Amino acid sequence: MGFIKAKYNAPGGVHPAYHKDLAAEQPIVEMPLPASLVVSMSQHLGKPATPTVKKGDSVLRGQVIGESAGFISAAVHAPTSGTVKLVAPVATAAGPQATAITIEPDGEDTWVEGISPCPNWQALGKKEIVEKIAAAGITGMGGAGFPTHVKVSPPPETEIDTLILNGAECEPYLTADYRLMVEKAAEIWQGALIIAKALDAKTIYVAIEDNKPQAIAAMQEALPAEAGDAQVVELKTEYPQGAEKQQIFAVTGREVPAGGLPLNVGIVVENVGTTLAVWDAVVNGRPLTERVTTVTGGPVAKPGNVLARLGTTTADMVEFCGGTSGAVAKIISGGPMMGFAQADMSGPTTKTTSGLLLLGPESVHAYESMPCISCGRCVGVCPMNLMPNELSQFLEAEDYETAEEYNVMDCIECGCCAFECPAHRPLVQHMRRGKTQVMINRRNQ
Amino acid sequence: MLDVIIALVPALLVSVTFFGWNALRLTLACVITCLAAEALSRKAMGRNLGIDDLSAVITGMLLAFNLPPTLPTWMAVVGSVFAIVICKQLFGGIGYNPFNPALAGRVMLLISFPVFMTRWSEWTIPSPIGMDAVTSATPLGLVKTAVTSTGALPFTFDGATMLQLLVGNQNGCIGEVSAAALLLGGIYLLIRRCITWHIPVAYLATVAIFSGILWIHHPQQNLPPHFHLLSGGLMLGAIFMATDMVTSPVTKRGMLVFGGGCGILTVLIRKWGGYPEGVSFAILLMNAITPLINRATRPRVFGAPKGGKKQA
Amino acid sequence: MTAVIQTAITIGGAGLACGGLLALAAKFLAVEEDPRVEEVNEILPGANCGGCAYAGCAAYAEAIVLEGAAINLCAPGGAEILNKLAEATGQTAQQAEHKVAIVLCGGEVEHAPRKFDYNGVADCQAAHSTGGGDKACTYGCLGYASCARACPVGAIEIINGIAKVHPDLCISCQACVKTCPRKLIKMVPYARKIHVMCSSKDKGPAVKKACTVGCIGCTICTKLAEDEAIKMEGFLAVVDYDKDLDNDTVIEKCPPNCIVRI
Amino acid sequence: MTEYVLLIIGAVLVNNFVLTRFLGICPFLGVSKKLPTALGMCGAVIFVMTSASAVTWALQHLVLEKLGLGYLQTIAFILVIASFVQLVDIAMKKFAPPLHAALGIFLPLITTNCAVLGVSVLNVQLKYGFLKAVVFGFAASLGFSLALIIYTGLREKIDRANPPKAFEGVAIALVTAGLLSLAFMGFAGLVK
Repeated sequence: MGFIKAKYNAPGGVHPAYHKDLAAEQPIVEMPLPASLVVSMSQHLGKPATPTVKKGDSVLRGQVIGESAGFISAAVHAPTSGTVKLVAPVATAAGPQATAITIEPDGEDTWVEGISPCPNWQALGKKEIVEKIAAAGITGMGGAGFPTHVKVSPPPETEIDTLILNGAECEPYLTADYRLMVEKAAEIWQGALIIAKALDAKTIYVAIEDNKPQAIAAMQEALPAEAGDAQVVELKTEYPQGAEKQQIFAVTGREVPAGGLPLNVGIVVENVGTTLAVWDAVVNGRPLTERVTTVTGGPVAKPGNVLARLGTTTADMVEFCGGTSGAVAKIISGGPMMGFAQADMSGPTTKTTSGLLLLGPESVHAYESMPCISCGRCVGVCPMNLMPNELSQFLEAEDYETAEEYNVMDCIECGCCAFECPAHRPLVQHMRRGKTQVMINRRNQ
Repeated sequence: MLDVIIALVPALLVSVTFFGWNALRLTLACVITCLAAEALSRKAMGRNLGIDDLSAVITGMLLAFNLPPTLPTWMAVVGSVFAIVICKQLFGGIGYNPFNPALAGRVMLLISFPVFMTRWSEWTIPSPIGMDAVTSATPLGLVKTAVTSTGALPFTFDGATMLQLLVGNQNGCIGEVSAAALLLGGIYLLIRRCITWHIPVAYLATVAIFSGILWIHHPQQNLPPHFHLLSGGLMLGAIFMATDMVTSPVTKRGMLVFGGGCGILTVLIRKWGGYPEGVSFAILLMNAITPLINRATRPRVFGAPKGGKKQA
Repeated sequence: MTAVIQTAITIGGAGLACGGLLALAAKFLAVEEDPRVEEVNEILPGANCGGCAYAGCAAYAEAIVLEGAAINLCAPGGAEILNKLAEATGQTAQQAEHKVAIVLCGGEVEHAPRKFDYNGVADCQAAHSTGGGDKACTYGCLGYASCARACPVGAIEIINGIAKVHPDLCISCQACVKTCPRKLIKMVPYARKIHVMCSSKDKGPAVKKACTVGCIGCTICTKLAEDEAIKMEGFLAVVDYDKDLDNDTVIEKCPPNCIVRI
Repeated sequence: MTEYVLLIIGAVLVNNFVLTRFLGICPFLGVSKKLPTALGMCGAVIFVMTSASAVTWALQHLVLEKLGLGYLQTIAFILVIASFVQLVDIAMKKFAPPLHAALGIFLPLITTNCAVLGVSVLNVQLKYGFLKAVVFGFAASLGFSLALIIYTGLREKIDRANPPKAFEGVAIALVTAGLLSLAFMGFAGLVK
């Protein structure tokens, strides 16, 4: 009942060593308040929020400290009560600078007033649900960080019939979503029903890879009656099953048009973490101030899944997990395939930090990239059916028009080609460089 | 790259057993010259040495396998220098050359030194009537001269001759004589995933079908398909030369088209061309067409309209 | 004698026939085109360098004739092309000042440490978008030679870690200005020789951590330079190139000696 | 009929005008940057070569030989070819301006293209009848187009190569053309 195997499988895909065993069995542990929190204004896709507090102000937990600055943007709330120490630019995980508010917690963790829980959310209309989500500053927590209130209120003429909960978590090492599904299955289903109501979606699917049997069992068991013919869909374990377009195809067989959005085929995909945050926002009325992040990797003494306030620095998180045992050669915010390497441990976690990965010297290699010998392995594994070998040679010769002709804009930067390339060519960086330049050229035209 | 060298060892052993010191002499000359040429040209171009990727060794061995046993050493050296310097390093080293260096080297030698490149040692054909005919031409050479002059086949292709071709007791270039040794190497490469089956299978199938049609249409003037499969440089070309990743298409469909094209051209040249053996020319011509094949067989982008333009 | 006549008649006849055919074709398939555009296009150097911000000389010619674009935008052309353009279009010729490009960053390898070792594509835009660039200073020149590759005349060279423009080679086509992801390259008058080699907007202490020759905003130079030739923009000293600045005390007195004469 | 087929195979594969007779090399090198431009060039060359070989044959046999002015052959041929090229130039400017801009200087260059003049002179030397001359002209232009299309595919690959400084640009293009003609020598003897 409520369980099917995925009938389709997207093209390409690779099987990296998953190393999930490091943190998979560790239950979610709440982290006490650290010494200081660095809350970045750019925790989402779109324009960074504009700060509404200045140095010296005292704030309460859940108080808006950054207003949404436009349609595609999201509000930022104080993760705890305390005083604002500094408002200054800080590097985000991806690299560019964004203003960040440093708060020194006062330890009381008092909530701002005006938190209005609403247990029987069924009485709420679609508009109220979207407003509550927007007020809570919920964004996609899988990694992209697209503001959820925008995703949940598609343009009127589009007709959404299916909601897919993305529980694939195909990125190696990361187990945050897995633990959420095992421990909070019922609440996630409630969140799903809320989103489905906002979208008028008829069927709900939960897509989980078959290397997470307990998660499948937990979600199947917690399936509520009012979810109707909702199904838990078991996907073949393959990276990148978690990519939106590939997951939609695997679950429903529909192909999102290249350059288009999932809503063009009547589907919205929402991460299980985001769904839980929606439940928390609508039912408990609490804005998004904390999230579960997997802190894992060889050098981490006690890898685990940590429920930490937004803005906790990497150093504090690693300290909470027993500090580092052995040399650290690389610090990655996110997973090894799509995460961003960090220069040091000072970076704060944000709404989109699903993992903090520390790698020892033995698993970090600096390669000298060789010319491409057209072996075609990257063409075989590209989930978007592109030709990474030709694209990387065009981009190496700085020929951006032909790269655009060969669909560089459809690249989802999943990293399969670079993972597979025997000549260790920086393929994903070529694609990213190409996409930036094509967008610059389009703007200059 | 090491796997390719291991796959070539069986053919090397067979060639040493049949042609003795000549085979060793040529192979060593080619390999050493290729390595030296690559090292010197990389230094001259101020690039990293890069000979540790063993691609020069493979080019040397493959070029040697395409040479007749009695070829003077200096010609082998000239061929190797041409293959490495002109056909590969001039384009910027591994990965940039449009043509297979070993093949281009062999074709250059064939056209520059036609006499030396077509002088073979003795071998006997065990004819069914008991009288072994001694000749100094390759099976294909014999067929070409006989068919063009007398219009009849020079020998009947029966079990005994087939076994000869399989084992390698025949005339020809040092590496191409034994089909069995080459097939052994090919299977090793398939297991080690250095090559995919698409090009060799497509190539051999097209040759078999095309020569089969000719054979059925005109049995007196054409030899059966399995003769064409086992003779000349086909096995060496299909398994080792055509599957060179740098100069062959990237997509699976492209590889099938490439193999088919090579097959048609090989039989075309063997049947009507001026040269007895068409494998080298066929593969070189298909190398030239590979960029167009790559362009034509691009996979449909995920999400692009079916059957429509490739991009959205 | 008859052979000469015969030749003349034959070839002359064939020529006349072809000429007639072409005349007919030219009439029926005529494509109207403004002759002045062709004339202006002839005057322009034809380097298609884009310095005039048009897609090439032909596009600039059309812009001049049809849209009345300014005629002094052709930097490589210099004075004599400007005068010819003035005659052709009947406009007055005011000489545009000869400007050259300069990279406002002095943070060479030994002055500006790197915060992580970057093992990716050797391109400034690629390095800049990987973790915000591998240089400790988030404003400084990364030295991956994107501007050098973009320069049509090879006037830019990477000298121990940062890009340097040779003023005499620069044809002021501004290709490098567009390429630099950190917008460090400015067009400055050729005559001006003294420059503040820094573009960092950070405060003094932050700059000191990132680079030993960065401008720490101590404002000494603004006081020494006569009639405000150097002004402070936030914590960064910026030269006002309209004013002629030529005193060496500014160079000696700058604590991190960030001001140089090129 | 087979005689014409053999003639076409002979002109396209065996003695290809560009790769074996080495005629018409400058448009071959100049236009082979991008495939669309190359295809445009093939169209122009096919039209000009076929019609030029027809008209030059007529001019030679009906006019020059009748009047004993055989020695005027080259001038007369160039005159006719030039006017055909001018005709194509005007027509293309009217109907396909982007292609006309892309071809640029290489379109009028067909006038002095030795392949076009070559086919006209060969028609006369080999004493072909009218129909044979036209078929030979058409076959020669097909050979030119085949070589140009294959070569354009190669050029797009080697433009991305990084040869040593001295060999960048046309030098490496000529080396590739040499290797391509080496491959085409395989067709030698295909047609007696």
